[in-house]
Amino acid sequence: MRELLKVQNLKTNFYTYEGIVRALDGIDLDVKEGKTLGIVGETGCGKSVTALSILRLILPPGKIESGKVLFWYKGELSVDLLSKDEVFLRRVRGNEISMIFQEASSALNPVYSVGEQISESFLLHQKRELYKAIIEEIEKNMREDNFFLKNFVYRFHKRIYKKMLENSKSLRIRFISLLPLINRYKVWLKKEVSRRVVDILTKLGVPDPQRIMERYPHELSGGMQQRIVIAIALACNPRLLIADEPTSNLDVTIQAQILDLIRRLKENLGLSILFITHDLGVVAELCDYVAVMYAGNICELAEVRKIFKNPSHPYTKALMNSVPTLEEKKLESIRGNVPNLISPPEGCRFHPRCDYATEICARVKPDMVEVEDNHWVSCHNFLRG
Amino acid sequence: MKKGLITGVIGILMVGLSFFALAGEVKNPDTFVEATIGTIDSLDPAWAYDTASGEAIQTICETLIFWKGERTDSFVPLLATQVPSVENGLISPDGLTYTFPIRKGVKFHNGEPLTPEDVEYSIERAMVQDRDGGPVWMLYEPLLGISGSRDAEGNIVIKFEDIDKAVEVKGDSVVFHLKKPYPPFLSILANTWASVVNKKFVVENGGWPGTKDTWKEYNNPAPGKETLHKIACGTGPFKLERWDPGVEIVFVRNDDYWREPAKLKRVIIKIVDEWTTRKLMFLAGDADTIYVPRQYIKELEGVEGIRVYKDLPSLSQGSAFFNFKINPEGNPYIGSGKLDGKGIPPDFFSDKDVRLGFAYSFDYETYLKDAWMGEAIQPTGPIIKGLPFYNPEQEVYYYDPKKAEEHFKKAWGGELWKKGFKLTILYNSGNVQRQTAASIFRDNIEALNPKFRIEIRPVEWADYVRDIVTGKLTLFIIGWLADYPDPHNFVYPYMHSEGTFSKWQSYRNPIVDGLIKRGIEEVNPTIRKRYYDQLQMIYYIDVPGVGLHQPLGRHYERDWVKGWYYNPILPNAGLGGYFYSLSKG
Amino acid sequence: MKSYIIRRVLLVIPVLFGVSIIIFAILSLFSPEQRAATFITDVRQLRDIQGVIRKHHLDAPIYMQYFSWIKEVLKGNLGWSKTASRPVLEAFFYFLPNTVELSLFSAPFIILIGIYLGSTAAVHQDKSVDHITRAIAIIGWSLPTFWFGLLLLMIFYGYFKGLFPPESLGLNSSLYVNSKDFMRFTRINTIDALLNREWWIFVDALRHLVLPVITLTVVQCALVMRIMRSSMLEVLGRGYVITARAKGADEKTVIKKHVRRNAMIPVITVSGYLFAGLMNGVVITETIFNRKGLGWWWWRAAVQLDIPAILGAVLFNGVLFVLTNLVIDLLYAYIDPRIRLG
Amino acid sequence: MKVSITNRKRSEFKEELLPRIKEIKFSFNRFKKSPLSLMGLTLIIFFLGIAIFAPQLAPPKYPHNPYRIPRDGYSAIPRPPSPEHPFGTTEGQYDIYYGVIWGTRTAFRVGLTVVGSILVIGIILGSISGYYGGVVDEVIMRIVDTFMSLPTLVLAMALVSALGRSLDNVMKALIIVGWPSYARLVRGDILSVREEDYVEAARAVGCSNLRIIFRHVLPNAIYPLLIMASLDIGAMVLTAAALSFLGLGAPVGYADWGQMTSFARNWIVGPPDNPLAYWYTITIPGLFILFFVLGWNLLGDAFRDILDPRLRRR
Repeated sequence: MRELLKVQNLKTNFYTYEGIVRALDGIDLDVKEGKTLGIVGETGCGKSVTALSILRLILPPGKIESGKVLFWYKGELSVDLLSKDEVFLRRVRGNEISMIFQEASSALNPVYSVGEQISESFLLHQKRELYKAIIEEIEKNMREDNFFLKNFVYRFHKRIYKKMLENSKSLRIRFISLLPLINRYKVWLKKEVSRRVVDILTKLGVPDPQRIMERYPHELSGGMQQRIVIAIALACNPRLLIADEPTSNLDVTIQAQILDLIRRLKENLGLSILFITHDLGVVAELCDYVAVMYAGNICELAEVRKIFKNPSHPYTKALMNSVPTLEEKKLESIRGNVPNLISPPEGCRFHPRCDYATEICARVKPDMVEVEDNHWVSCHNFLRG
Repeated sequence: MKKGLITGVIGILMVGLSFFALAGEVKNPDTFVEATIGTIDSLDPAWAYDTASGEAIQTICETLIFWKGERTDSFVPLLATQVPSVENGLISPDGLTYTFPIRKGVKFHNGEPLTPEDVEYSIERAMVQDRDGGPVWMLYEPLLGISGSRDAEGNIVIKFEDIDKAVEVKGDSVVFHLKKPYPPFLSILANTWASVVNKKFVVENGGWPGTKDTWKEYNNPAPGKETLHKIACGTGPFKLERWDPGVEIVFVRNDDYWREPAKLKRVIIKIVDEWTTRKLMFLAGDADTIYVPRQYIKELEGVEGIRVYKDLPSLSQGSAFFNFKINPEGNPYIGSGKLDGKGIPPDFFSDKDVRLGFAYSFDYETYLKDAWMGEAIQPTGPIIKGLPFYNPEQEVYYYDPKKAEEHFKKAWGGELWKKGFKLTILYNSGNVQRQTAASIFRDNIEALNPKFRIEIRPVEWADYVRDIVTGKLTLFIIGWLADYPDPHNFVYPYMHSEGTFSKWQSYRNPIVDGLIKRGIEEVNPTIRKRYYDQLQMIYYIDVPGVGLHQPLGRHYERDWVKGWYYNPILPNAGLGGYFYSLSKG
Repeated sequence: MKSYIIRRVLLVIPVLFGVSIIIFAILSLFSPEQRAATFITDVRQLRDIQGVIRKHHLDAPIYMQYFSWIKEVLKGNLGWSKTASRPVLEAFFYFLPNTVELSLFSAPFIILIGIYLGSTAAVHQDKSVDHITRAIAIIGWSLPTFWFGLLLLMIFYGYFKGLFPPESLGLNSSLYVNSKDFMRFTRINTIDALLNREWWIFVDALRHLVLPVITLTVVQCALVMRIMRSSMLEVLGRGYVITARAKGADEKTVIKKHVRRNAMIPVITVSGYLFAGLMNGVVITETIFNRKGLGWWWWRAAVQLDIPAILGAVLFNGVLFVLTNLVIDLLYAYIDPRIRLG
Repeated sequence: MKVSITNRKRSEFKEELLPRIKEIKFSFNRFKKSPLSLMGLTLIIFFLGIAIFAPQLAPPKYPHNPYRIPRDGYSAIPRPPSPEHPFGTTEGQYDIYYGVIWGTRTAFRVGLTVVGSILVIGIILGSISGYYGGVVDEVIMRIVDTFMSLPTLVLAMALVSALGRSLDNVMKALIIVGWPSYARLVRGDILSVREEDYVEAARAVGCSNLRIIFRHVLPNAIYPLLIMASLDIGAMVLTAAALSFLGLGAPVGYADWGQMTSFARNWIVGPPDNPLAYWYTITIPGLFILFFVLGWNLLGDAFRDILDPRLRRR
C-alpha cells in the first residue's frame, strides 16, 4: 500500500510578541492510500497547524521552519510540497488535496450563493475538461437540429471554446466576454458547471440540489452548511481530504449523519483522509490509523485497534481513562496543564505531567520506537502489554 | 486594472488643459468687469436704498437732472431740457413750485417714447409704494411735509389727492408743488429714487395702473413682491441683459440711446466675497476694478498695470455718540448701574465733564493713521467737507491726556475720580475701524486711572442695531452716508430731537430744533449759512458726540480703463462710478 | 424587499418633523428686533425699524409663527432670502446645479481613491506601503480645508498666472452659456456643454473644477480609506478567505472577489456620513473658489443672519440627508443578502 | 495585625491585577512598534506641555482675561518676526506667538470639553436606548436620526449666528451637533453585547440593570468609543477653525488658532513681486492646527489597531 502523503520532521513557529511559539516540534506521519489517519490531541496541541502547514496556508506571523511534505503525485513519489512554488501549490490545493473546516458557517462567503461557491472550485481546476465537454455538447446539439441560423451560432461558440482550450488567457477572449450579446456563449459554461454542482450535491445526499444551489449560506442549517463545505472540497475529487474537526460543533444527530457520509465517501471514492479531532469516539469509528499529538509532538502512532487495546504512551493511557464509558468508573484527570509552547519543557514535553517520568525523560527527547507491528511510541519507558 | 484607470483620467485632464496658455494684454476689450461684495437688493428705483442697487439702477434709468461732473452742488439737464432755478423762472420766487420742461425724442428700452405722463407716473408710483425702510421719505418731506404715507401703527394717513396734486403735467413739462420751501429738493430729484420709468411697461407687468381706486393695494409690498424687483425699463445708456442675484448683473449697450451711445458694449458687476480671489482676478486681468477693503491697500502697492486714485472725499462720516439716558432695564453694558467703580449710572454721560474727558482722551491722529492708513480726515462736526456751508475754521477736539484727566477729576463732583467706573463699548464684528476706535478709548482712558475699566465686545450687526434702537448702548460708534448733499441731511439726524441719532442719545436742545427748522425753510443761501455756522458751534460746545473720521476713498482700476471720474454722491462712487463715461483699450 | 422600502420611507416623516422642530428652536433664539435688523442693509434705513417688524409679523408668539411657517412651507413658500434676493425655494434650485456639479466630480474620486488606498494598505499591513498611505491620508484628514484651498489657489492661479482659475466659468463661456443660443438642460455647466457639443466650454468648466475637486477629495477620501482599511483587515481574518485559498484560488482573485466585496459593506454604511462631510467641505470650497453654489449661499446667509435662508438650509440638508440614507440602506441590502432576505 | 492584612490584601490585589497589567504591557508594546503612533504621542505631549506652561511661555498682559491677545498698535499690515514678536504680528498687530501659545489651551479646551460632553451624553442616551429597547429606543433613535440628518457645519453656523459669536457658543453648537453619532455607536454595541451570555448570567445573578450596563456592557463597548473620541478631538478643533474662518467662531482678538488663520486668510497671497511676504501669518497658526489634529488622528489610528479586540491578536 503506497503512502499517499509523508510528513518528515515538520517544524512550524509563530513569531508573536511574547516570543517564538514552537507550535510543531518535528512531526512525522504518513497517510496510506485509501486509509484514514486520525490525529487526536487536546486543543492547542498543534493539530490544525499541522493541517494548514501541509497545504502551506500558514499566514504571518507563522512560518514553516523546516521539514518535508512528500506527496505521491502522478507516479513519482517524492514531491515535497514545501519546496514547490506557489503556482504548483495552487494546482494541488482543491484538486489533489482539499480541506474542510470546523466552523462551517464562517467557512462560507455570506455574499455569494452556495451554488456559486461550489462552481468556483470547478472553474479553478477543471477548465479544460469543462471546455471539452461543452464542445461535445455543442456538436451533439448541432447534429440534432440543423436549423441554419442556430447552426451558425453553434459553430461560432464552438470556435470560441476551441480557442479558449488552447490559450485560456488570450486578450481577445477576455474582450469578447465583455460584449453584452456575444457573451451569450457563457450560457453553455454555466449549464455545464451547474450540472456538475448538482451531480456532486446528489452524491453527498443533499435533497433537491437545484433549489439549494440558489440559497445563501445563512439560510441553511448547520448540517447542510457542512455538507456544502464538503461539496466544495470534493468537487474536483481530490485524492486526499484533510478534515479539521468537521463535526465538533454540530449536535450529535447531525454529527452522526456527517460521519456516516464521510465513511460512505471513503468506501465509494477510495478517498484517503487526514481526520483531525479531539473526540476519541469518532476516531474509533472512522479511522484506520491514529496519531496522538501532545504539545507539538506525536507521542504514539498505531492502528486503531492496537492503540485502544494497549495504549503504551502514558499520555494516551491517561487520555483513554478520561473518556466516560458505560461502566461507572472514576474519571481520572491529568494533573498540571498544557505547557506554554514559548519555553517548552526539556526532553519529553509530557514529563512534568507524566506519572512514569524518570530522570532521562527530562533530559533527552525520546525517539520513535516500534513496540509492535504498526505501533510506534516516543517514550523512554513506555508501558508494556 | 483600477490603478490604470485613475492615472489615465488624470493624464487626460492634464493634457487637455495644458495647451490653454494664457496670452493677450487686454482681456475682452469691450466688456467692463467690476468685482465687489455688496449684493443688489432690488432694481426698483422706488424700493432700492442701498448703494449696490443704486449703482445698477443708475446705469439703466435716468433722472430729470444729474450732477455736473465731479461737483455735488450744480446740475446738468438730462431728461429735462433745463435745470430749474429762480433766475430762469422755473422755480417760483417763494420756492414752492418747480417746473421741468421734458426733453423730446427720447426712447425707453422697450421703444416707447418718453412723455411727461411717464415722469409724473414715476414720482407718484414711488410715493404710492413707499415701503418700510425705503428712500421715498425724501419725496414726502418736501412735497407733503410729512415723513411717510403711514403712521407708527402702519395705517395710511394720507389721501390719494395729496399725491396727485403734488405732481402735475402741464403742457410738455412737469410741475412739482412743495408744502414749504426745501432748498435741497433739486439734489433729491437727481438721485436714483427719482428715476423715470415707462408707465406702459410697469402697468403691463402688473404695476400700479395710476388710478385712485387701487392705490392702497400697492402700498408697502412685501420684499420681492414689488413689480420692478427683477425687471427694468429705463432710458439709460445700458439695458439690463441678465441679473443672477448674489452672482452677477450684466448690462448691454443701448444702441438707440438719445445721446451718443456708450463706448462699452457690456458691463458686468460680479459678487466675489473672498478678498484673495478678488485680488487674483484683478491681477490676472479678469476684473477691471475691484472693491479693496482699507486694510489690504498695501498688497496692491507697487504693482504695475494698475492705476490708483487716492484721497477721494466721501460724503460720509463716522462719529462716537454718548447716550445721555441709557435704558437700564436688563442692560449688561452698564454693570452695577451705580457710580461705585463696578458700573455707571444711566445718566453717566449727562455730565458734560465726562463727555469732555472722553473727547480729549481719543487719539485722533493714531486712529486716522492706523485704522485708516492716514486716508481719512477728522470731521469738525455734523457738517463735513464737501457739503455746502461746511465751516473749515470750526474748532475740534484733540488728544490731550492732561485736559482729559482735568475733566474726569471735575466730573460728578470728584466722585468719579475717587470711585472709578466700568462700562462696555460694543462694535459690530468684522468692522475693524470701529473696533480700533473702541480700543483707543479703552487704552487711553484706562491709562489715566487704574479704577477706570472699559470692556470691548463685538456683536453681530443685528444685535448692534437692536441695542442702539433700544437705547442700551453706553457709547456707540456709527456712521452716516449722505442721501443728498445738503447740511440738513446731516444736521437733522445728528442734532434734531427727532433726528435718528439724537433721538437714541436722548439729546434734546430746543434752540437747535428751532435753528434746523429755519435752516431748511430759508431759500437765501447767505442766511442759511449763518444758521448752520451756529449749529456747528453748538455741537462743539454741547459735545453730544465726537466726529472720528471722514473717509477718503480710493479707486483701483487696470491702466487700460479710460474715462473714470469721481463724484462723491454717486452710489458706489469709488468703484464703477458712471459707466457711460468709461471705455477700455 | 418592498415592505423594507416602505418602512424606511415612512420613517422619513417623523425625522423631517423633528428637523422642523429643531429649526424653529433655533428661530426662537432670535429676538424680533434682531430678525428685523436683518432686513436692513443700510444704516439710513434704521428710521422705522418697528415698521419692518410689523411687516414681517416678527413679534407674534413663537408657536403661532411656527404654524404659519409650517403652513407656508407646505405650500412651498419658504420665505424670501435677502442674500439671494429671491424666494428660498427658487434660490435652492438655482444654486443646486453648481453644488451637484462639484460633488458629482469629487464623489467618484473620493470613493475610488479611498477604496484603492484602503485595500492596498490593508493587504500590505505594517509594511512601508501601509505606513506611507496611512500617513498621507491622515495628513489629508488633518489639513484645514480652507488653508489648503487658499494655498492651491495661490499656486495655480496666482503664481502660474491663471492655469486653474476660481469661479465656475470663464468670462466668455459664462456670457455664451447665458446667451439665448445655448440650450440650458440641467444648468450644470459640464453636462450642458456636452449636450450642446460646445467642447471649449466643457474644457473651460473642467479647468475651473480642478482646484475645488482636489481640495474636497484630499480631505474626504481619508475617511473612506480608513474605514476600508480596518474593514479589509477584519475580513482578511475570516474563515471563508482561508476556504477560498484552500480551493486553490490565487491571491489576487481572493482579494478582488471575496475580500473586497465583503469589506465594502461598512464603507457603504459610512458613506452616509461622507455625504454630510462633503456638504461641509462644499461650504468652505465654494466660499474660497467663489463658486456660487448652495454652500456659498448658506455661508452668506449665516454671516448676514438671513433667517429664512438659514432655516431653508437646515431643512434642505435634512431632506437630502434622509434621502441619501434611504438610498444607502437600499444599496446595503443589495450588497449584503443577509439583510435583503431578512 | 494590621500589617498582615495589608500584605495579604496587596498580594491578592496584585494577583487579581496580573492579567490586566499583562494586557496593558501588551498594548504598550504594540503601540511602541508602529512609528506613526509614536509620532502621534510625542506631538500630543508637546502640545500638552505648551498648554500647561502657557503662562510661563507667554505671560498674559491682561491678567483678568489671559485669552485676549495683546496688541502692539492698530495698523492692519502684519509685521514680520522680530525680537519682541518672535512669530511676527497679524493684521491689527495681534502677537502671533502669544496667540498661538494660548491657542493651544483653547484647542485643548474646545477639543476635550466638546468630546467629553459628547461622550457622556452619547453613552447615557445610547446605553438607555440600547439596553431597554422598545419605545424608548425608538424615540431616542428618531431624535438621533433627526440630529444626524443635519450637516454639522450648517447647523453650527445657524446656532452660532443665533446664539451670538463666542467660543462657548461654538462649543455648545458642536456638542448639540456631535452627540448623536456616539449615541448610535454605543446603542449598536450594547445591542450586540446584550445578547452575550455573560450579560444573561449577570442578570440571572440578580444585578440591577444599571450595574449590568456600567459593569459589564459598557467596558466592552468602550473601545470603539475611545477610538472615535480620539479622532473627533482633532475633527472638533478643525470644525471650530473652519467656523472662525467663516467669521462665526471665536471673537476677534481671542487666542484661538482658527481665529488667527482667519486673520491671515487675506495675506496668504502677498503682493505680486514678493508673494510670500506674509508667510508667517498663515503658516504658523496653520501648522499648529495641522500638527495638533495630526497628533490626535495618529493616536486614534494607533488606538484602533491596538485596542480593537478583533485586530489585537492578529
